[in-house]
Amino acid sequence: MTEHTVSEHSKSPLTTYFAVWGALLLGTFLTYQAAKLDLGAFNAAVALTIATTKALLVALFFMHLRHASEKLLKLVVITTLFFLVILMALSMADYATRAWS
Amino acid sequence: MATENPQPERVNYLNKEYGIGSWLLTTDHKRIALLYLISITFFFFIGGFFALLIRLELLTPAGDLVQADTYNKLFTMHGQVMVFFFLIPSIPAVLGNFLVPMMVGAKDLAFPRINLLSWYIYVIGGVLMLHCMATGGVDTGWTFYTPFSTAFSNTKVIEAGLAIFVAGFSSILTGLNFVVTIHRMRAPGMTWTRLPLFIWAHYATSIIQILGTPVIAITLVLVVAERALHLGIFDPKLGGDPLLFQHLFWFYSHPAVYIMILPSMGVVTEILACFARKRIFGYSFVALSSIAIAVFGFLVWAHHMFVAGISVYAALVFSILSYAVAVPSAVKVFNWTATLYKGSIHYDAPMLYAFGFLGLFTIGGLTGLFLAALGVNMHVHDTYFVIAHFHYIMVGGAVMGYLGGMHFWWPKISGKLYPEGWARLAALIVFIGFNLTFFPQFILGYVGMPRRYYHYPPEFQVLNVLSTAGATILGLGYLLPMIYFLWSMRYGKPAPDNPWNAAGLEWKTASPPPTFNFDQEPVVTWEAYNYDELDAPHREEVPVAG
Amino acid sequence: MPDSTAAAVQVEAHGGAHNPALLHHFATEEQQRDASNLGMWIFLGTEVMFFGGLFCAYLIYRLKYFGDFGAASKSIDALLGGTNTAVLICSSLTVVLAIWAVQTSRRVLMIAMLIATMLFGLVFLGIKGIEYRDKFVEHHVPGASFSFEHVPIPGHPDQFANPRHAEIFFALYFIMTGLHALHMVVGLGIFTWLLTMAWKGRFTPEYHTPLEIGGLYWHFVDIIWIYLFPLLYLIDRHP
Amino acid sequence: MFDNFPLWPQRASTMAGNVDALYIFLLIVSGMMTLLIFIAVIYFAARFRHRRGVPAEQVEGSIPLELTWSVIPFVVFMVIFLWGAIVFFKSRTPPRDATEVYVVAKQWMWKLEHAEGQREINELHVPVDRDVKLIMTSQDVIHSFFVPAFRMKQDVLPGRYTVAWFRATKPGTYHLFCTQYCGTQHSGMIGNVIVMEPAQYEAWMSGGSTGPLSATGEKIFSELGCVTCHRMDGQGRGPNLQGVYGRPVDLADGRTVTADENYLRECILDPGAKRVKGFQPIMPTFQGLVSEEQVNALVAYVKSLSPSAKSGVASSPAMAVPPGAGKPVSRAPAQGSQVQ
Repeated sequence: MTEHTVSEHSKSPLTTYFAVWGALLLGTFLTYQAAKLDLGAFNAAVALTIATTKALLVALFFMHLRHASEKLLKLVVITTLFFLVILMALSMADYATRAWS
Repeated sequence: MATENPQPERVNYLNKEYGIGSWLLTTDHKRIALLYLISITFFFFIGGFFALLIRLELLTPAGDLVQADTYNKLFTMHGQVMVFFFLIPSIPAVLGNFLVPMMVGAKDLAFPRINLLSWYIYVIGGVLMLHCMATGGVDTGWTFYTPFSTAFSNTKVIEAGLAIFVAGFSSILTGLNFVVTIHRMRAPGMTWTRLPLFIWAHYATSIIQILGTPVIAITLVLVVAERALHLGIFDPKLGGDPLLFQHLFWFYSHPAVYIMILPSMGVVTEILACFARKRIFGYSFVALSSIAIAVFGFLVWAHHMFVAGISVYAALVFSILSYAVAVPSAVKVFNWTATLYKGSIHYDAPMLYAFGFLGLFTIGGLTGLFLAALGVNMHVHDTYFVIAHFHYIMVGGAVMGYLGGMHFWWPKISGKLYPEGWARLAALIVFIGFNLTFFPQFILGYVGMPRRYYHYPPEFQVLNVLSTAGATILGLGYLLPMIYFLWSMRYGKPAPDNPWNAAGLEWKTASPPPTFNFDQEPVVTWEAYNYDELDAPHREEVPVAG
Repeated sequence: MPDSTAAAVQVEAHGGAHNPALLHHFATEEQQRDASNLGMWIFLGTEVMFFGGLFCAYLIYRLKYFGDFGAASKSIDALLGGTNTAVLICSSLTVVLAIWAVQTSRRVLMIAMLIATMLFGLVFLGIKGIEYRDKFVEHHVPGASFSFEHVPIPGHPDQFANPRHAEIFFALYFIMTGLHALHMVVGLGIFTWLLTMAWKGRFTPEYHTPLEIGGLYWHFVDIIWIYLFPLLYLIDRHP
Repeated sequence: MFDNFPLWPQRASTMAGNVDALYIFLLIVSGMMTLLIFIAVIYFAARFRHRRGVPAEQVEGSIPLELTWSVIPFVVFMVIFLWGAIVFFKSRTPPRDATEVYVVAKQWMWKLEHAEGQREINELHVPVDRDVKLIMTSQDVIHSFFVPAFRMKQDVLPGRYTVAWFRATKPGTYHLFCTQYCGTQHSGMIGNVIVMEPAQYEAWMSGGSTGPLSATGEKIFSELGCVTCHRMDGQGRGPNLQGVYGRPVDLADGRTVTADENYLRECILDPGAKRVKGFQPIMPTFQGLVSEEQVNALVAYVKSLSPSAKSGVASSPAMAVPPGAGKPVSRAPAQGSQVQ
């Protein structure tokens, strides 16, 4: 029902681990380089996209969220992120429409 | 009543071990519940004492009983103590702690040691709060509004902030324990749709505790850091925005109201079903409305800020969302009322409290409509109308539910019966005292008396006198249960296992329960609130009569 | 609701050998493991919201004082921050390797990986310390001695950043990275405990829940940093 | 009802009727809902009280009923929301040609300055039947300007302006309360709003002024040397301020903002934040160099340079204000009862 060991799901988790590790390092390098380019408003978008990709890699593979056959853990993550987005979005609903000094 | 107590001297959680150590190092959720009961009762009476002083000061228009600064500290610490050290832990940490494992058929909460830890964290927070009071107190209002709290108040803001910061983690851990217990520890056959609605209410409460409390924690960290290190995050003089504090503060503190009221709704649901001998009308709607309240409760916080200087558009958004959260509350009230229909209604003390809850929560909820209406809000905001409204919810609602639950489960908790006559009298006194205290405040508010006023124009006096008179009665009403509960521990009649012939796993074990709750692991084969089956033996008598 | 399985677990109760680590109130090891796992994930949810308040404050001020934040951000050494990111990523790898090692009964490798994780953690804190010292020397620590005069705003060489707004950036910088560092210290404490447990041979391929739970925490702290790095160090770096 | 037992606040502004109407509607709606529930509960409790041998009849839920009592309240709630929103919107949209009063709150007093130059403390004299716009800021903590008889409340924040307006309908003396807790003497931060007949008001206005606020602002403007850069001929190193108020301004960072009071204020105190396109960032900040009152005067002056967008002085009926007369007679706070 739940994951016993990762090896049940993939024959050689080490390959996955090192691949993810490499991808994370690459992402770090990319985000560092991308910041040096002038992309206007897209600088933040690129940085956040890379960061989110990295965070997803860590969560899915290192924290085994991908193999958690139970949907409950995913639900916990999604619920949390939902309320985090609510906090920011509804605060911004005020700030973005307010002419404030 | 159905079950006789076969062996009065059975080993139970109370008499299994003796000595201070067996209590302070216990991991038994029932003992921890009692530890919480003692500590929150202590803080309830501290907070109540402050309230009484506030009401006495407001007896006359002039400021004559205490100094202005003292008065400001009184209402601040009344709020902080009552909100963070009484109301938020009240039902979850006492009744929830005691009942959640039993109701789902578990031996204990999922993390018993974390449960004990949460009580110690609460105590540390409480001691910090007491230390703050003893060394001068704090005068910011329980809301800590910046920049007053960070740059102007010269009282113990940091101490109070830390106390509440610490106490918050006890609340988080309780909620975490509940969610894991409800997911992982249910007895065989205890499906989600067989759970008592008390459990659903606590599940919803836990979501708020887990996801809301950390935000107030970090906000208090910012306030403390800003005050100690003169940062400028909330200080307009240094480029910050004081409204950001209000956003972050109310992001927790509005849902916190639901931490107080949702468990109380759960209690009342249990009581109504038991004393009407009925299944709850619309079980799934009542269950889902709890979750809906928890979720929508997070979307409405800025209705505390309509006149604070937020944008008009944001005010519109938050106003409409506030009405969204009113719908599930209304659904609950209608379902409770419908549950009474064709019931077989008993008038025992817990039921009287439940009736009281129903009436007071209805008024409290409906006056919430006034406050969510932008046009009226700009008149009644920060007046006594608000005070009356949230006391109807938090005292009329939450405390009525808490007292009802204490009476309902007292035989299970203590193994003794409380004196029914006194209990009914107390319920009546509390109900009358409460209304006399807070109803005049609605009028006061609409007439225009602002909150947190130490002296006031003389035309407000008559209403204030009424309110103070009510508070005296209310105080008496709260003292009574404490006296007869204590009395019953020694002199009360031994309680049978199921004195109310109630449904629910907690009544299927001994009173008081053994340490691991059940002598045999329960297997659930029935639906929740199967009162028709419980009352079936009585039905067999009917053919004789007719 | 997603799990209707927990109840079923108890039916098959008390099967198999009793693990001494199985607590009395759980029916099976699996139930205990699932409970701990869920508990940790929920706790991480709490942590997300804890940092979330800061991210919210950051978002609002960054939009409001974009130029000033860019100038302030540029004064931090992004190379140190980038190195630290890499260090944490490596430590996350060693954590999963440690868990893999215990699952495949490689005790020595597990202990080595745990030690490596802690070493990476210490390196991270060391680099963080260097960064803090630099900020202190440059008077960029908010407070009485704070100074951020005549620093041009990136892209607007003719305009200086407003020191008070830069101070808000540094206040957020120190609180966010400081809280993150505090979590690292707590993580090091947890790993010291895990290491002693591992040393005593308490972890087996069947039972190593504490290691998994501790690992989850460590990875979470890594994720927070993955966001802190671009948000604090890389606001406006282009020449 | 009775002097010392009021059940309803006085009604002395155009807004009061709107708010009261909604309030009464809410009272009726919630009163009906309360009655419905109370009667149902009491009737059920009595009708279905326990009788020996009469068991409860199990009634399962009913989806049509659940939908009914979800949808009907929701519709009612939406009506309340819309009504409330309309009332709110009106009260948040000051009329264009309102008389302006600058309010500076501080622990624990209200300082009010009319556009015509009269200064008052804890008292505000206004004419009946004329729109009055309050431009408010605080010197220290958050306060809130509340006149129950006008059903008007707005928090007063440090570091920015908040705006409120009213149109008094009945002469009299009305309470002014601070409703945002602000420290020791919070409950002492009260005053009176005195609504006067136009003639009386003219008479009152004829005393106690040091000249219109915009004139004070003009003086400060030249004293601080603002004129050297902000020249009227458009040749200065700073933007020409003529006609700028109420217009959109292109900023150096590409954004466009409307030059409202808050923008003018920010430009004085933090000139770098929203610099006008095409100008160098050379203006120094005046944070800490000018008081809130001086900022108000400067803002009033800049506004007076935009006759089209209207500022208080420019288009209000010319009120010759002889200089030199003393401060208007300050009256002891009345007991909250109406004057007439």
